[in-house]
Amino acid sequence: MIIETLTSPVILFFILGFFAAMIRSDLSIPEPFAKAMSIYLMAAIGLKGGVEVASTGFTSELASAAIAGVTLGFTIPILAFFLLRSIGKLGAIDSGAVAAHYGSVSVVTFVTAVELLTNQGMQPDGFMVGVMALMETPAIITGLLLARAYAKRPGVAEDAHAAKESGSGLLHEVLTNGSVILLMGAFAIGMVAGEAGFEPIKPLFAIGFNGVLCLFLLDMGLLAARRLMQSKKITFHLATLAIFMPILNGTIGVAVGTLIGLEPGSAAVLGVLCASASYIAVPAAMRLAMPQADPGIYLSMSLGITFPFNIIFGISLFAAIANFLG
Amino acid sequence: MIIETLTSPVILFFILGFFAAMIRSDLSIPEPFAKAMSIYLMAAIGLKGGVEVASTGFTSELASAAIAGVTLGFTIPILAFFLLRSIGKLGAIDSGAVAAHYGSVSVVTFVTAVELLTNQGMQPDGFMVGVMALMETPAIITGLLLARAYAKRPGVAEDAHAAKESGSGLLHEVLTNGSVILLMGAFAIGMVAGEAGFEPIKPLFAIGFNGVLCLFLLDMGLLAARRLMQSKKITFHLATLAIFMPILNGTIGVAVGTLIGLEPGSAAVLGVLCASASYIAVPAAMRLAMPQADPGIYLSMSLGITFPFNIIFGISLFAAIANFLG
Amino acid sequence: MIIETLTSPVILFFILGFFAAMIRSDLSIPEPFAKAMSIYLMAAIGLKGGVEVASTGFTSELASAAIAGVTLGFTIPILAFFLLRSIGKLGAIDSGAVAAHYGSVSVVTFVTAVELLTNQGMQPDGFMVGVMALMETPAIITGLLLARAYAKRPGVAEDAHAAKESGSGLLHEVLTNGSVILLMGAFAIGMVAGEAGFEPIKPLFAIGFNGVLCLFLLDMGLLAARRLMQSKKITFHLATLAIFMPILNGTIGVAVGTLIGLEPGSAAVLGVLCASASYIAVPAAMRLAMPQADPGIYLSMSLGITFPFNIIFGISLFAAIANFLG
Amino acid sequence: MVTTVQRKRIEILVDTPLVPRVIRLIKDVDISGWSVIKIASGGGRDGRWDHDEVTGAAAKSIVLMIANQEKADLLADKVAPLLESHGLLITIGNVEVVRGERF
Amino acid sequence: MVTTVQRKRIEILVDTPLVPRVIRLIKDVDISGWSVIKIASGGGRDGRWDHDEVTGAAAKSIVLMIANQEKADLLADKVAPLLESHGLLITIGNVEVVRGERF
Amino acid sequence: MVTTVQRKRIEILVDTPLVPRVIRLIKDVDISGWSVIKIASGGGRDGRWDHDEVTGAAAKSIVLMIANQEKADLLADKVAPLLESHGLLITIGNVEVVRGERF
Ligand SMILES: Nc1ncnc2c1ncn2[C@@H]1O[C@H](COP(=O)(O)O)[C@@H](O)[C@H]1O
Ligand SMILES: Nc1ncnc2c1ncn2[C@@H]1O[C@H](COP(=O)(O)O)[C@@H](O)[C@H]1O
Ligand SMILES: Nc1ncnc2c1ncn2[C@@H]1O[C@H](COP(=O)(O)O)[C@@H](O)[C@H]1O
Ligand code: NA
Ligand code: NA
Ligand code: NA
Repeated sequence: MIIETLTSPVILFFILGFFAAMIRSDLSIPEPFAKAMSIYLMAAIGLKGGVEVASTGFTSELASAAIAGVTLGFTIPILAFFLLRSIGKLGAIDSGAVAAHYGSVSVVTFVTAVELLTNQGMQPDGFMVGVMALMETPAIITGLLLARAYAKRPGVAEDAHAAKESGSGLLHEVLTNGSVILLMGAFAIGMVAGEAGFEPIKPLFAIGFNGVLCLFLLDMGLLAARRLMQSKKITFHLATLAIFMPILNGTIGVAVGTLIGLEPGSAAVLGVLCASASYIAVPAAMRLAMPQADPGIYLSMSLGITFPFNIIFGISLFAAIANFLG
Repeated sequence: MIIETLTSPVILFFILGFFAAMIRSDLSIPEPFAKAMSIYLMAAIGLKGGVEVASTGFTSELASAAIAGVTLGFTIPILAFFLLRSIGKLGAIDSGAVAAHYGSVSVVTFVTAVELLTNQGMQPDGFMVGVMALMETPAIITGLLLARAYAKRPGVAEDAHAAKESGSGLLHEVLTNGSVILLMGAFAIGMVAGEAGFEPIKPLFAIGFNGVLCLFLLDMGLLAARRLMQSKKITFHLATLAIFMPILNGTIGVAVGTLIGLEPGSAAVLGVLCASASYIAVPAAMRLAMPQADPGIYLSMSLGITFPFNIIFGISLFAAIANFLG
Repeated sequence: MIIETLTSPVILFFILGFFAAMIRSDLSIPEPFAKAMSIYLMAAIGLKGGVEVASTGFTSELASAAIAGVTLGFTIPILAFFLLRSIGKLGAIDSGAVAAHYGSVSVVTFVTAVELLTNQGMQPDGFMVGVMALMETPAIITGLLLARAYAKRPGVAEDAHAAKESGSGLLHEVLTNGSVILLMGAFAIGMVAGEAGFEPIKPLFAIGFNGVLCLFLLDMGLLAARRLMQSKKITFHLATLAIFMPILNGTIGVAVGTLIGLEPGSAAVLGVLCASASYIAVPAAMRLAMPQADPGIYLSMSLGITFPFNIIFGISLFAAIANFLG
Repeated sequence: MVTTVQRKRIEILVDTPLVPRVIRLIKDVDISGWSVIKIASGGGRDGRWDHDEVTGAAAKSIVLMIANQEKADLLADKVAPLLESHGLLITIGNVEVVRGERF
Repeated sequence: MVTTVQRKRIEILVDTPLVPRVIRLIKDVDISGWSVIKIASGGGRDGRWDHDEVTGAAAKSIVLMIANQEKADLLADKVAPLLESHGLLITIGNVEVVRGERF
Repeated sequence: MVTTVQRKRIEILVDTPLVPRVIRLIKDVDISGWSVIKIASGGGRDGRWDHDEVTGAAAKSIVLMIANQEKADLLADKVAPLLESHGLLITIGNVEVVRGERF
């Protein structure tokens, strides 16, 4: 599958963006257009997932996938936290922040995985969109709790104070996060509208999807490579972890997915969700809740290393593991 | 029809946006993307209207609808002005400004009405796009004249002076207003190109239309709710007027439309045009021509209350009245 | 063909934009949206060209067109430079800057030409996209060398110094220019993906193309007319040159294309490339390499005069010449 | 070392639709140029306001100018009557500029 | 000629996600209003940074306020403890304003 | 009360394509950081100019820096020769900053 992956236009546009940034081209996608594409992609996958669940109905698989996803979202950061402290030599604050990123998910990695898997005849279930939305935020809570529990320096006490002060603010942000609302909302609209109601809006949301994904991945390639080139603080240990953690988390995800009885396609996607690291919802939350944590570390790891790794290798790897286990 | 309305994705996205803003989610649509969508929507409806008129030719219905629309655009603000002064307890300046909004039209309300009516088998005539474009600006003139005639305070004299100074500027703005030019221009292009010329550009402008409308209404839901939550100056009387005026004006519009012999679909749309209040062309013109008028009042009423009312209830109501009368 | 051109929606939208700006309408397209459309258009034509070359293979025609294009890119500025100095009465710096614009190409003029020619049954070869990408930058080098060779004033020595200082910077910019990378990259992706790989992304890139071109030309019409109205420094001689140079260069291009054995469609497009003047890549490079050159001159000529001339008359003219010679 | 002279740095905060009117005043007092900066969001006595709207009516901008004392005073006089009715805000600060004869 | 009074022009450069926290401080010291300007790109000790990202986490803004001396001092005191941990930057300059009683 | 020190607030108005060149000068004089703000539109001796173009060649930006007197003078010297040919505009004002040792 890796070769088919590498000749798919979607992946090739990502590589083009990565390459352009590496040779320091001035190619860039206007930020509002990139945000517009991400809104479009989230609305589209939410709708498609909802329409599919409308026709299959709520199944026990759906329920177990949701529970598994949330549980993994809460627990993966614990594993990540201790790896980051011991092997990565990061302090408690930075470890907590990075761990939160790896426990959460990357929407674009998910979307790309669904596209590639569908092309390989391993179409994941529609409800996995809902699982993804559920997995966006639990890790933020675990990451914060770990950071507070282990951070002992005075600066951190102060931080803990500020964080508590804005505690309710954070909880609110976690629950009303724009991408969660949009994904869940579009999912619900898809369920209410069903196949028939989806028909008139299908042209935009279904037919244009792949092409928009190409242009969005072009931008993500540019951003990932630029982030990678700016990352002065990434040690060899951290770079290694940024590849090892997705492999580990992804394998756990596929295994759990297979155990709870998901089809290989859905199990692979659960693996991809576990392997992927957030670079939208979590960074913003971390900047607010733990301003001392260094964005140079968490963005470089999640966006600069883990994201390209998953797009180019990870998805194929978890598909292979899912096929092997399933 | 109200139930069909409430399960249409177009309306559901509006409700999603409204809901997201109400729970203070940070979901937002980048402004340039929203403007791009409104340009797309105006170009698309202009083109479609023009292509349709190209095939039906100029009819007497078209002429009477145009005359009725312009006349209503000039006169509705008079009615609104006295309601706002007497019941709404607003001063002359604010009454004139708000009245101008209610005499003008909301493009999105129009577009949504056309979509919903077409789905119900009540397709309006293509020339109604032209009528809408003609109705965008007359109310600005009536609103200004009323404000000047009734405002007696010194501050207003000064204003009248400034307004006269920029009088030609305003007239120019009214006639060259971007959305009027775009609507009329696209309408003319549709007429020149006809069915055959429209064919190569149809995929973008016809097929994608409904989906774009969904995303645009998502944004309008966010804006309407945020505006509503900020509106500290809206008294109970003003809020009531913001619902009563569209019902009154819309009913008048449907009645006039039926009287001049329009089909029920077109009569309903004429009602929607009368009921809807501008929140693009007129606010900008008012800020320029009557800077003393309070934007907090006119935007809250037109965008925060009347717009959601029309989208969710008004369109169905005027369709029902048109069917009853027609 | 000129009449068919003038009833094509693509051209009519350009005229609408031009007209709106002329009557000083406030109609405007948000800049990020315009940039997004240009990225889309470049990705789409790159892909389509690549897919076509993937099926036809590398031919000797392709090689000769590429060599001819690059050679014309290097030499046309020489001709232009001396015309600008003698007839246009411009100094060496400004002449070099303007010459660089006319030796380079306008992507939108190319795209519009391909559309119009295809509609007339004169479809150009897919590889012409590659030729266009190759022609974007050579003229920058010629223009700079000419300016340095002929400029004698002290101010220019200083400039030459600054330019040398940033010489490697400029070369880098020329080679990694965003639009060149995107065109070439999309071309390569199209070649790797082929017909089969292009299939899933075809809906966005092929079906929506014409419609997006309409909206983009609407914006270009606005920009061209606004630029024209601001151009206080354009003398009658310069304005004449801005029409004469494209006719001359375009005729040379068609003749060369016919001589090297291109089909009439491709020869016409080579003429259009020679006739068109850059208003994206070159202005930015000139601002950097020759800051003394006056943007008011080169933008007014290339964007304000030559661009509309080519869109409305030039394309038809070069098509006629190509048919006559071919 | 280059010589600098003191000039005034004037900022006028204004609703975006009114920017053309401010520019007319600027030209009246013969100030040589201006630059407009978009305000992304803000808040005042009316509470929090967010500029995130299709309707540009609530957008705000800063018009920035460099000018000499005399022209700055003239402009302040011209702008003063509009401050209340148009909701403007004008600030004048001191800056050193190179090539001050241009302003 | 209009009378002007001296007020403080305060700029706080801050990560965009932290703007709401700065605004809370502004309200605490009862400053009447603020305006937010987006930073397009920048660089500092960490090297060049470009704001061109979907993830808004690295975006920066300037919060601009006009206030009297007393409120400016209060705000500086409030902001000082956050400067290090939140990576803020605060500058206070003098400007003349018309209708100074509003600030 | 926190202690503040006086520093220079430097603004350079420049064509956006030339921003990288200005940043090179900033690094030459060892100023610790800079922020870039986009100009939305403007006008000068050449008349009204509107930044609303696909071609970024006519776009303008402000590069904003906080630095001490010495570095500000050095920068002004470096920038001066480019003012005419590159159409730059530089202003230097006084501001109070907290944690001034950083600049
Ligand atoms: N006095 C000024 N104050 C502020 N900005 C100015 C001033 N003069 C010129 N500018 C800016 O510099 C640009 C070029 O001006 P000029 O070089 O005079 O054509 C204008 O578009 C403005 O954005
Ligand atoms: N003291 C202030 N400093 C900076 N900006 C202000 C200030 N007061 C008001 N503003 C700006 O002016 C707008 C309107 O304020 P107001 O007239 O008080 O409702 C606000 O949204 C802010 O953008
Ligand atoms: N001296 C300065 N003047 C203006 N902006 C600065 C300065 N130093 C830092 N910045 C801004 O603050 C951001 C972070 O700087 P730093 O904390 O040094 O990494 C930079 O990207 C700039 O936008
Ligand atoms: Na994960
Ligand atoms: Na109305
Ligand atoms: Na050319």
